[in-house]
Amino acid sequence: MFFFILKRLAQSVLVMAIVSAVSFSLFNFVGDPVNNMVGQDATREQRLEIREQLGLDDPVLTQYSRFLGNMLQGDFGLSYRIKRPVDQLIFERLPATLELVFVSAIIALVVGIGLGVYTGIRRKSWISRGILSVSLVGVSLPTFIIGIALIYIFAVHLRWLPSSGRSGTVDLGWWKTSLLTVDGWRAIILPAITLSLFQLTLILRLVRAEMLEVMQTDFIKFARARGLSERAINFRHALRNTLVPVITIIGLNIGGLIAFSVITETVFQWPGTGLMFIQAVDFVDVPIMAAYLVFVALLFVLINLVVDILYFVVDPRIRLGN
Amino acid sequence: MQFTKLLAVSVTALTVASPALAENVLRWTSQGDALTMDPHSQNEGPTIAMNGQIYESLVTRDADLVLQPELAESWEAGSDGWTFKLRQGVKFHDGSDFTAEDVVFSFTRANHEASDYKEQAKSVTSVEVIDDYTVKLTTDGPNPILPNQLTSIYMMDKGWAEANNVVAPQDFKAKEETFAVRNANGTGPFTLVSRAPDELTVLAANPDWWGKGMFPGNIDKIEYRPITNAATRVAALLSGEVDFVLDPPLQDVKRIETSEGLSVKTVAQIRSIFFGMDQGVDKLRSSDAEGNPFKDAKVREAFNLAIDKDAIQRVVMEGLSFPTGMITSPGVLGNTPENDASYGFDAAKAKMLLADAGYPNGFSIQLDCPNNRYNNDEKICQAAVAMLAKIGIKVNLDAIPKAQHFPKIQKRESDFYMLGWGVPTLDSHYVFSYLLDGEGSWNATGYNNARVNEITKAITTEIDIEKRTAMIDEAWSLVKKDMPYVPIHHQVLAWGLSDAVDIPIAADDAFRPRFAVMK
Amino acid sequence: MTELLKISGLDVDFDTRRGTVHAARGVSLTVRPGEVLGLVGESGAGKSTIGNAIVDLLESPGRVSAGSILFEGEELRGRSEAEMRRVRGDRIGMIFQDPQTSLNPLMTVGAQLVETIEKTNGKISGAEAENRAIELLEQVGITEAKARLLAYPHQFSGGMRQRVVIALALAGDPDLIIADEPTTALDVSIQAQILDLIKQLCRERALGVIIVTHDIGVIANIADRVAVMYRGEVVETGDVAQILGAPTHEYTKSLIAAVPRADRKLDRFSSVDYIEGGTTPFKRIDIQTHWLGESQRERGSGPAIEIENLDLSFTLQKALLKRNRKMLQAVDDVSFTVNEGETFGLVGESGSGKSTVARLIAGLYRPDGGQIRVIGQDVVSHPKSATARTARRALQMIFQDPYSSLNARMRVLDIVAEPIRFYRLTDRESETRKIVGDLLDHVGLGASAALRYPHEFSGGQRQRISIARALASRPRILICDEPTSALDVSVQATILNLLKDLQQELGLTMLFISHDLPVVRQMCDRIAVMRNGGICEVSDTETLFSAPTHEYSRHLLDLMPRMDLLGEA
Amino acid sequence: MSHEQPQERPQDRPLTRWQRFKDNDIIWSFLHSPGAMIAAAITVFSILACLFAPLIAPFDPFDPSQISLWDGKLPPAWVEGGQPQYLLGTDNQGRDMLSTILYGGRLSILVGLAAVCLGMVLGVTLGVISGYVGGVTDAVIMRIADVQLTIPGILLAILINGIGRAFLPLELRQEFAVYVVIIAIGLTDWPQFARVARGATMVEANKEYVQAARIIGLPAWLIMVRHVLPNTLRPVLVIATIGLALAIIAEATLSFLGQGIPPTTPSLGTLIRVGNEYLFSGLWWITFFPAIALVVLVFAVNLLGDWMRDALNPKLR
Repeated sequence: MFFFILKRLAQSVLVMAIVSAVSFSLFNFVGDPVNNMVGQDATREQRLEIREQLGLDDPVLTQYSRFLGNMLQGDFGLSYRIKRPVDQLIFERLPATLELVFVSAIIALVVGIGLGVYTGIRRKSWISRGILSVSLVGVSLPTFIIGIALIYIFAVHLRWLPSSGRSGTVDLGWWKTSLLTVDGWRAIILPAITLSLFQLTLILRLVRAEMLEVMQTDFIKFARARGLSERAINFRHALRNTLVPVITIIGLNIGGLIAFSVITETVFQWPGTGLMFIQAVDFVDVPIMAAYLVFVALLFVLINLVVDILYFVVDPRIRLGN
Repeated sequence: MQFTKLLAVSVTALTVASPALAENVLRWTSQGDALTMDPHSQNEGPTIAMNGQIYESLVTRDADLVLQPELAESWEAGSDGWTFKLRQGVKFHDGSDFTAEDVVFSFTRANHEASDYKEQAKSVTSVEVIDDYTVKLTTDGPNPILPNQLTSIYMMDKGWAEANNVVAPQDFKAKEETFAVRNANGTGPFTLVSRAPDELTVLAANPDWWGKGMFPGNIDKIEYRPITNAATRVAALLSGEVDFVLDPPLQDVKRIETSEGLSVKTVAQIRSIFFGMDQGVDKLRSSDAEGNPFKDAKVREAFNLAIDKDAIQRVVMEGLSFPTGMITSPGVLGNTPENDASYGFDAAKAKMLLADAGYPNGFSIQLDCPNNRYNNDEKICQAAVAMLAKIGIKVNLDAIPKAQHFPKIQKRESDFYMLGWGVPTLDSHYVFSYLLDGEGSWNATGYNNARVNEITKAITTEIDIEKRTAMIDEAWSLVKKDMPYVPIHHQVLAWGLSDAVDIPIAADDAFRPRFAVMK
Repeated sequence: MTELLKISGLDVDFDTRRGTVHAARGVSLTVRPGEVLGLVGESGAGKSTIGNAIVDLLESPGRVSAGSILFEGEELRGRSEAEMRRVRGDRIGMIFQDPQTSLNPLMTVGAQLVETIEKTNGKISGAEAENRAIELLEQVGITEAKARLLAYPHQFSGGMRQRVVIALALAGDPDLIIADEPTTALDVSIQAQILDLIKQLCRERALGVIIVTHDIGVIANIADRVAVMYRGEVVETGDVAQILGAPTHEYTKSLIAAVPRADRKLDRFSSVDYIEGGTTPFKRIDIQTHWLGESQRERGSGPAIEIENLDLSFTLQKALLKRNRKMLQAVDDVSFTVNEGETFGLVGESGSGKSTVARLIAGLYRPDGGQIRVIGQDVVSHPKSATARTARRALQMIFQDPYSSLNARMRVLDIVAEPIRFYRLTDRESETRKIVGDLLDHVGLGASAALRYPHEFSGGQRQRISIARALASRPRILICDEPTSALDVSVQATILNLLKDLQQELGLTMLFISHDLPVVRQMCDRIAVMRNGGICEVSDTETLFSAPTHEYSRHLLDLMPRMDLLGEA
Repeated sequence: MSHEQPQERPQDRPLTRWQRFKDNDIIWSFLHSPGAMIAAAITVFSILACLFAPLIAPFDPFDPSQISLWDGKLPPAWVEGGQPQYLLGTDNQGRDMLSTILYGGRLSILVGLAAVCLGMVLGVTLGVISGYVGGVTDAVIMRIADVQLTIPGILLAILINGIGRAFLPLELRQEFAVYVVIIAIGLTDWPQFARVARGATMVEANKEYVQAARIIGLPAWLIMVRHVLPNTLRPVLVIATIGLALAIIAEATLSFLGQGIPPTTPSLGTLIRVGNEYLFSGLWWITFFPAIALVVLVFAVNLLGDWMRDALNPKLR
């Protein structure tokens, strides 16, 4: 167990090193960083001074190690555009994104697995076929179209729910949550559904496929031959075995949620990190882009680490060795 | 079925919303958030607008853009500057008094190397304290329009700035954010309660404001939530989440007007939209034509005639624009009906002119266009592309965010570009010095007319208003003939409002909460 | 004695897109308590279908279309799913082929047992159920049963797992056990134990047992009575001695004749009409004048293969520290010599390293240490050298799995012609095609097979394609790695005959790898017995069978199915 | 043992190509699955309609000289105020919606196909090499894929696109916008293909026909190309079909975010982005028709991919 996690950690560190190198190179390749920092009318001397201050004339490796050092302390410098520390900006906006992703993940997992199991068991029923067809439409709908449609229907037309933004936040000091008030929940419903829909359908289809696959296995046949009840076969035997491969994919899917939160946050003006990223791209605000990249990679790596450990917990074959 | 019922119940429960507060809360939105709360750091629309609710300047304009006293009660011109009498008994939000020292400090700060307001403040060479409530602003020469230039130079508290180590605006060398970026201490009608950039900024009425009772406004609290996406912004108004949208897209104006409980206010804006053509370079960068066709006035005229400004007004702008023949709006000193008349639309003649100039088959060129700055900016450019195509000009459109567009113009790197120009001073000098003077910092056309340059210089010091106006007219006539630009239209401002609130619309697009009334 | 199960006139149909397949037609069987009925047949005979039909677990789209299944006097056909669920496990237990996949990998053995016990015994306390589970495990011969309850299936060996499966089948105290190929996936030594266990349980509990199998050896060991199935029909039923010793039906006769004899060596298996490809209607080529025969002229007289002190280990589990690594010594100091023109057998159970040795010789693996010389050439030190390559070309291999050993995306022509084209063994494409046609004729497929794809052929036919491909590079040495173990016994006989013929005609040297001692006895001149990567004994075939020197060889020979019931063919 | 193999079919003479084609399980399943046939019909129809847009479309929306601004914002022909020559109405620039959608769809499909091809070629090549060669090569390639997977595709596409635009000289930007989008999407796609191809390769490489080829003495590259590659293509094909749907969505999303194809030569995503601005003003057709076109297109491709996955999975048949 210990070595397993250690090995995973080592891999994660490697991945982070490469990602940080990529994000470091952003600084150097996307335009001249000095140009991005000074006004149009800065003199040549000023530019040289800044170059020197930033150490841009040092060898690349020195610069990279400095970047790494700063990064490890959470220091990504100041945003070119709003001149504030990037780490602060990210942490201010992190709760919004994480809460959105969290709620979406719950929706996607609960509904996705539930319907997946249903359609996997009742393979031939009309409801299953209906769900499957709808799910295929779900995979075919770009997130932004879903968002626009939901806003149009529920906010503009029916006026049930707010069209955008995050409201009803409660500041817990270290975390600004919108999950404690009715207003907050009202605001999160539409974006969360929008964000979850695509992943939900993916999970649904995956669970179903795995379920069907497991249903074909010998041990299910043997369980049948022992006369076990449908319930026991479906849930105790089939579902649990289905979950092993599903967990991996779910890890990736939660990562996908983080990625697609960029779109959802844009459509719903959700004040999270994704919205900040897309604005940063518009303004070529490299420090934010670089930090966001590292941050997303870190989340991904963490999620995958958790998934690996879950894997370990769920599957005795890995846990106990062969 | 039970589930459906449950869903319905829970949705109903959620929809019974809460804000039933007694106070008047104005929730509004526009496209962009202020970049910083530092009043001297960024000379940029939303930043000025936001800071203008907290900070105040010596002189301000009312909704009709007439100069009004704000922190100065009166002012008069002298031979080498202006003397301002300050309002007495004004307090900053932290309780300290506003005095002449603060004026001196604020001008010094606005003139600091890191300030973005140097252009407005630079003619003030020194500020003298006459007494606690009198200051003299010495200028580098006679400056007839100095008060016009001061409307966005906000006054800061010297003591607060020193205590918080923000005596200078944050500059690009800074490695850390300064205190003033997220904290504000002004004299204005509203105080900063909380600020989450790009998310939500909450302002509360300042109970100790000097102007209490002098203005009709009755807003207790302002919640500002920027919404970048235009459709989302309108959706917020339509769904009742905000009371006021500063910048609804024009195509939605009709929808807002016809919606129950919503209305639209429009006013001609002091901002003109036009295309610039670079006649300065010897070879156009993006064109397949030999040399620079724009050097030939016929080509410039052809461009002017090829663009159907009426079609743009009707279809692209939903009628919300005034087609024009000059690059500054009515209301600005120098705009005359003759010069304001459009060049008209005559594609056949344009084609002929091109042929005369030696381009019977036209040529190709890149049009640089912002996509997030002006009303329907990108769409106007697209329409122009189609119109120019009809006279054989193949236009490649590059529509990009303003942050990348403007540097191209300032660096004079664009052959053909869209620009809009507002005139906060309401005086043509602001247009000449930036856009028409051969050295003008936003003049990327390479237009360099000696007489225009001369007039630009002369009117800075000419105090005889009649003479000055005549000179301005002369310059505009020259420009009308030389056609360095293709004027399109003057923008019309449209604000979307809920019926619960009444806000006077102003041609400078500034939201003046002190006049806002909630019913 | 009353009949426990009486099946009469059973028809099972599978509706497929190519029409209805009658998997069983008019099948009638009876099983009495305390009796083991062997249901024997080759693949496609419909024997598993019968087992599944009894407990109504036919896979879609199978259905019972006629006949009756009387179990303890009650009709099972047409029962509802709920009623059948009470029959399954409670009254009829099933055992499947592969113990690796029959158990839920995520549940402990105890949990699976307890679950089944609770289902079949109605109200029972947890502790009672657990006691019963321990009891069951002990009955099937698992020691330390209490501790093993908490173990997961993967922590058991294959044989142990099959014991667990049997325990599960017994949990409901059924009257009838249907065992579908219960030992096919197991090694011979374990196979015998499991069969003994089943037989013992049958006797002790007076169970009725149906053993479904393709293996005549299993039948000979365990069955009291035998039903022989062929293409969905029961062609002959009788007691085991009669069926094996004096079969009456033509099919049974040919089937029995095709079983390799462990007790003596035959020249050829007698071909019987019932066997697919048993008679070769295609023309055979004259080796002396044919292109294929040219290689014979190069024939030398030294040893064809010499290996010395061969070592190879695999890493089972990687680890940073050496002591944490798990290694498997797959080949451990193996030396032997194969002489030109002889057939050399390598026998052993799975995991003994015999296939690995074959692959080492073929150059598919690189040894950790030791020497391999093919036709006198060192092929290890400089595997890419010209001499090593030439030597390797003289060596070809035939694999076990007829399905995966041919590239499904290539026509037979291209498969067989690949070595000819690659080495430019002919000058013209037309000649290549001619040779391929001849080869296919010669292996008994017919030249017209060239334009088809592998999936159009049956297992035995595919093995013939493999052989043709191997011959196409005119090898002097042929390595046959379990070439017939995936085939039905009758097909096996024809393939073995073909190999024998080819060896004689072409003077091939053959390295023959098999776990099946009777087959080895029929094929080989000399035999090496392998175990755990090492060689126990190398002897002449007849010496080995009559007087084995190594203890393990004796053990293996003892485990050979008793075939003394077989008559004289 | 359990599944009964029907008796051998008579094999008097080799089947013709067509017979073999029809007899193929996948084709058979296709001919007997109405969903798949409809999907294929829609896909083929949309692809053809889009590819031949220049021939079918009543107008050339990319030719600015054909556009008249005065015809802008006309509703579909059947709605009051619509004009018959503009069946689906016109957009805000006066472009015929039908033509714009056909041309836009063409661009979307081409971008999607090109991106998938790029991802596939790159991914399958690396995947097959990785799976066949193994060892250090495998480790390096798969670690790179891991890193790639760590950064979500759409983010990477935005990033590559942003960088591409910042990098490219102005005059090239317009011209290269499409290629930048293709590369951005294609590059984010390859690990998928690499993983699948690697997995399939590792399965295939252990199969005996590959060992037979090795024993014949074929060089590794030839074995990979001739033996392994064709046998890995089934799963790759499934991924490619689904990848095509995702790529079309990705392009639309990028364009919707304003990071993709510029509006002068709009793709479906760009059309939706532009149209979205008119959603509240009553000009529903500007966004509705492109959105429907996009969803139908992606849906058809997905349906095809879905069926293919089932058809190619022998266990579910």
